Amino acid sequence: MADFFNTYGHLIISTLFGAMLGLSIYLPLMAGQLSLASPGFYSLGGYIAAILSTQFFPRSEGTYPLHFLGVEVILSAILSGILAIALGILVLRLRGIYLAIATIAFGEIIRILALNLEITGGAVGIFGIPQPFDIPLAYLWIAIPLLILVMFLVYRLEKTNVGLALRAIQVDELAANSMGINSTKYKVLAFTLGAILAGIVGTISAHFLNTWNARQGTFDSSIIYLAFVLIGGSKTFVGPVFGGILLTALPEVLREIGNIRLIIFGILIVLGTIFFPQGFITPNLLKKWRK
Amino acid sequence: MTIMNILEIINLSVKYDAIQALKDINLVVNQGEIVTLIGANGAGKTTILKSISRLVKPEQGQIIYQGKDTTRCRPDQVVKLGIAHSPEGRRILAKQTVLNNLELGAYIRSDRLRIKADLEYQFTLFPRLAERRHQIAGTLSGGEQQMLAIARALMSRPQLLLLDEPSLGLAPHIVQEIFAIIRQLHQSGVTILLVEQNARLALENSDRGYVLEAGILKMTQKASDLLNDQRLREAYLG
Amino acid sequence: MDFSLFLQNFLNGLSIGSVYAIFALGYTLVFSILGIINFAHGAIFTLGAYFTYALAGGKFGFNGILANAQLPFQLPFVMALLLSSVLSGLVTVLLERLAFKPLRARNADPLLTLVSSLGAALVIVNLIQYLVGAEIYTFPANIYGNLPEAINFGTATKPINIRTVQIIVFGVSVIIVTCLTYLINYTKVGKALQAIAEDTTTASLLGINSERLIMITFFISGFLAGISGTLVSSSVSIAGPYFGISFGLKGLAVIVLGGLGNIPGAIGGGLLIGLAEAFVPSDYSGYKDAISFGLLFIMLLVRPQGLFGKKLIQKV
Amino acid sequence: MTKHQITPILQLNNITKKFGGLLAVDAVSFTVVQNEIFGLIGPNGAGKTTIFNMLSGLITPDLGQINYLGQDLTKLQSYQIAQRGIARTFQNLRLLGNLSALENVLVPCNVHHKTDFLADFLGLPKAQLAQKKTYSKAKELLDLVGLSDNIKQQANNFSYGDQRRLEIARALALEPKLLLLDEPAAGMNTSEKASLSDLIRQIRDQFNLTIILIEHHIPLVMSLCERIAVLDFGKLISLGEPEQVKNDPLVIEAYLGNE
Repeated sequence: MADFFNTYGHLIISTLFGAMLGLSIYLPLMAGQLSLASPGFYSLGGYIAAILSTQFFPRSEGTYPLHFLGVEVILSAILSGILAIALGILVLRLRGIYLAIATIAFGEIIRILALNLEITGGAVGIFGIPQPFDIPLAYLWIAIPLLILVMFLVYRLEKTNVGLALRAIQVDELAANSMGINSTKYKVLAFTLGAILAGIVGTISAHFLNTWNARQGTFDSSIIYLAFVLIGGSKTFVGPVFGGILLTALPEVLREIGNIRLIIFGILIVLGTIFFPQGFITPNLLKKWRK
Repeated sequence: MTIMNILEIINLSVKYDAIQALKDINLVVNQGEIVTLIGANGAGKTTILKSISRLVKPEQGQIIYQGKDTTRCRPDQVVKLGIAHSPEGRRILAKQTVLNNLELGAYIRSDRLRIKADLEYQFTLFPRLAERRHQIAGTLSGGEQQMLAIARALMSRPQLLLLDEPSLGLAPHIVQEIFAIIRQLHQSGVTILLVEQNARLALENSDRGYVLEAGILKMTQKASDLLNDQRLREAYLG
Repeated sequence: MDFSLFLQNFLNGLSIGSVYAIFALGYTLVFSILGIINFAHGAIFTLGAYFTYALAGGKFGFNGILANAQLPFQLPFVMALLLSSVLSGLVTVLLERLAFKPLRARNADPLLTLVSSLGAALVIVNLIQYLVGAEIYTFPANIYGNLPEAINFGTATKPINIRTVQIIVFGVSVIIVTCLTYLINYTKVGKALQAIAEDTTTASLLGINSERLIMITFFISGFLAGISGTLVSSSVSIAGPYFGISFGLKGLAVIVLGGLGNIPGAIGGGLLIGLAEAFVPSDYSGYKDAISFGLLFIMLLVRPQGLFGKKLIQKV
Repeated sequence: MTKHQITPILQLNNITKKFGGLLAVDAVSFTVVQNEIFGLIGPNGAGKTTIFNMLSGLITPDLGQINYLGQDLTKLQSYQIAQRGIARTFQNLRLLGNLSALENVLVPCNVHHKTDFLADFLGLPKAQLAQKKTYSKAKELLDLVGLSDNIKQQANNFSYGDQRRLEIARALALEPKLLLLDEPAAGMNTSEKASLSDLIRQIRDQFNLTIILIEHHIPLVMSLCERIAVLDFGKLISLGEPEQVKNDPLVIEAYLGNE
C-alpha cells in the first residue's frame, strides 16, 4: 500500500486537480457557454501563490504555514472572481466558438504578460515555492475534501431554481430571455464560479509543483480541459470529474510504453470522441447504476 | 394504355431517434400524375419526400424510381436520376443572386446551351423572377422565393418533382398564382408529388391523394373522391 | 522613424502577413464549409515544413527513429515545395476521413470536433517528434538557387534591404491567393462550395456531392497549410515539432479578425496582423504575440462578425 | 369593442426596422386596447414577426416608440419586458426541448416566485414549501391547456399540437397582461383549430388578458379577432374590424385576392 502511494501519489493528486479543472469548464457549460478561460485563471492563481509565498510572506524554517496557503486561496478566489466578472460582462455577449476564441485570447494575453513581466520571473518562471507538507502525498488532505466539496456544491446548484435557469439558457438563451430570465446575470455567475475554481486549483498546484511558469495554462491545455468534459460526459457533473481523472492519468499510465505514449494518447482522444459522442458518463448510465 | 409508374415505395419505415416517423408506407406515383399527401402536422408527409430525396435514411423498405432501387443512393445521385425536391421552407441560397440560384439548380448538367435556354424558359414561366435576376435571393418576397425554389428545382430537368408546402405563409392571391404554375407544369408533363397544408386546394389540383395519420397511410383515392369524403372534410378540408 | 526603416518594416510585415493570409485561408475554408475549427491545421503546417526539408534533400538528426536518414534523391526547391504541399493535403484528407467524418456521420456536437482535431494534432506532432526528434532544422542556404541573399530597394546610401526569401514568400502567397479567389468565384466547384457553405442540405438537393467537395476543401486546406509551413521555415528554420501550434493559434486570431469563414477577411486579417507585428519596436518584441490577441480581443468586443464579415441576423 | 373598456395598453408609434437594405417594418403605428383580441395578418415577410420581436425586446426598432402602460419598451431588454407582463409564443416553437413539459413551465413561474437562493441551495423546508407551490401552479396551467398526462416527459416528445399548447401554458406562467401568439394554429387540423379558438377566448376572459395574434388561417382570424391589422411589405395597409378589413380593396388586392 505504501509503495502504491509512493509510486502513484503524485499522479493521484494530479488527477484530482484535473477533475476540478474539468468542473471549471463544466460550470459555464451548464449555461451553454463554451469558455476556455480556465487555463488563464489557473495560471493567474498559480502566480498569486508563487509570488506571495516567495516574495511577500516571511520565510520560515520548516514547512510553509497552512494559514498562509489559506490566505493565498482566498485572495486567488477574490481576484479571479473580480476579474471574471469584468471579463464575463465583456465577453459573454459572444456566442459559441466566438466566446471560446475570446477566452483563448484572454489566456494568451495572460501567458504573454507572464513571459515578459519581471514579477512573474519572465520565461524562467518562479522556483522554490515552499511546501506546506513534509511529504507530497499529504496534498491529498487538501485535494480530496476540496473535490468533494466542489462536487457537492455543483450537485446542489443543479437542483435549485438557479440551476433550472442555467439549463434553460443552455437549451435556448433567447427563449429563456423571453421567459423573464436575465441571461447575462446567470452566464456571468456560472463563468465566475468556473474561474474561481480554476484560480484556486492553480494556487494549490503551484505549491504542489514547487515551480510555476508561463507553460502552465497554455492554449492546448484549454482544449485538454474541454476534452475532460466532453469525453467524460457533459450532461452531468460526474462526467468532467471522471474525464479529468481519466485523461490526467492516461499519459502517465501510458508511460510504460515509452516514446509513443502521446501518440497513443492522441489516438485515444480521437477514438473517445467517435465512440462516446455523449461522453462516458451520461445521465442514463447513472440512472442504470442507481437501479 | 398501360399506366407506367414512375415511383414506387414499398414498406417504407423511418425512425428519428426513438420516434417512429413512418411505418410500412406503400405508395405509387404514375407518370404524369399530380399526387398529394395530406395529413396533420407531424403525420410524416415531409418525411416521405425526404426519404425519396434521401435526406433521411429509411429504417427499412424500398424506394423504386423508374425501375431502379434508390434506397441506398446519396442525395446528389437521386438528383442525377431525375428527381428534384423543392423543400419545406424553400431553402433558397439567400446570400446569392437569383441567377446563381438557378444556375446551381442545373449543377448536375453540362449542356451549356440547353441550360441557357432553360433559364429563359423559367423566366417566361416566372416573369417576376426575370425582373429580379440580379437581386440577392434573400431580399425577395415570400412568394418570389417560393417561385425561385420551384424554378431552381426545374432547372435540373426533373421527371419527378417533389413539392413541399408551396403555399406556406403566402398571401392567398399568390397561392393562386403558384397553383396556376403547378397546373401548367402538369400539362407540360412533369410528374409531381405534392405535400400541402391547404388540402382542399391541393386536392382540387391533383389526380390522386394519400391520407397520412401519425406515420401510417390511412387511405388512397382519386382526389375528387377524397374531396367528398365526409370524415376528411371534418378533419382537413374545413 | 525614417522612411527607409518604415518601408523595410512595411515590406517585412507584408511578407509575413501574406503567409498568415494563406495559412488562415485554409483554416477559414474548412470553417465556412463545415462550421468547425480544425485545430490540427497548425500540425499540418509543421508537417509541410518537414516534408519539404526531406524532399529537398535535408538530413535528419540523431534523436528520432529516423536518425541520420536522408532521401536517396534531392528535388529542386520548387518541386519539393509542391510535392510537400500535395502530401500535406493528402494527410489532411486522411485526417478528415479518420477524425472528422465519423463525427459528422453521427451528427455529433460540433464541440467534439475541436477535441477530436486536437487529438489528431497530438498524434501528428508527437509522431514527428518520435520519427525525427525535436531538434531545429535549417534549410540549406542555397535552397533557392543562386539568388542573392537580399535585394536593395533603396539607394546605395540609403539601403532598403529586403531578404530574397521574403520576396519569394510574398510572391508565392500572391499567386496562391489569386488562384484560390478565381477557383471560389468563377468555377463550378467554387460555386458548389459556396452553396455548401450556405446550406449543406440545399446543396445536396441540387445534386452536389458534398462529401466529395468536403474532401476537396480539406485537401486545399492542407495544401495551404503545407505551403505556408514551408515558406515560414525556409525563411527562418523548423523550430521543432511544436512550432506549428503557436502559428496555428495565430491563424485563429487572423480568421476571427477578418471574419470567420470569410475569404477576403482571412487575407485582410493576415496582412493586418503581419504589419502590426512588424511595427512593434524591438524593445517590446516579447509582446509581439500579444498584438494579434489584443487586436483579436478588441475586435470580438467591438465587431464580433470580424472586419469583413456581415452582421449576423438571428432568425427567430 | 363597445363591451370593453377602451383603455390603450400598447401604442406603436411610427415603428421602423431595416435589415440590410430591406425595410422589414416601415413606419407602422397602431394602438391595442385592453382586453381585446387583436389580429396581425399579411404574407410571410410582411413584418409581422419582426413586430413581435420588437415588442418582446429581441430586436430594437431603428425608429419610433412602443408605449406599453406608460413605459417605452424600446429601451428595455427582453427579460425585462417579460418581467413586466408581455409574454409570447414563437412561430417555429422554442420550447426547451430536452427539459420536461413541467420544467418548461416552471422556468417562467420562478420569475414571480423568488426564493431565497441560500435556502433553495441548502434545500431548507421553507424552500421546499415554496417549490411545492410553484409546482402546483405550473400543473394548473398545464391542466388548463389540456396537458395533464406525461408532464415529466421531455417536451420534444410531445406532438406538434401539444407543443403549441405547452408554449401557451409557458407564456401564461409569466402572469402576463399582454400575450403575443405567433401562428398558434399552424399545423393544426380543423377540429384542433376550433378548440384552440375557444381556449384563446377562455384565457383572455379568465386572466383578463390582451392578446395579439399572428395567424394565416383567415377564417380563424376573422372569427376570433375583434380588430385586425394587415401588413404588406412592412407597411400597414389596413386596420379595423374583420368585416371592414375583409372588404378593403387594398387588402383584397395585396393579400386576399378575389376568390
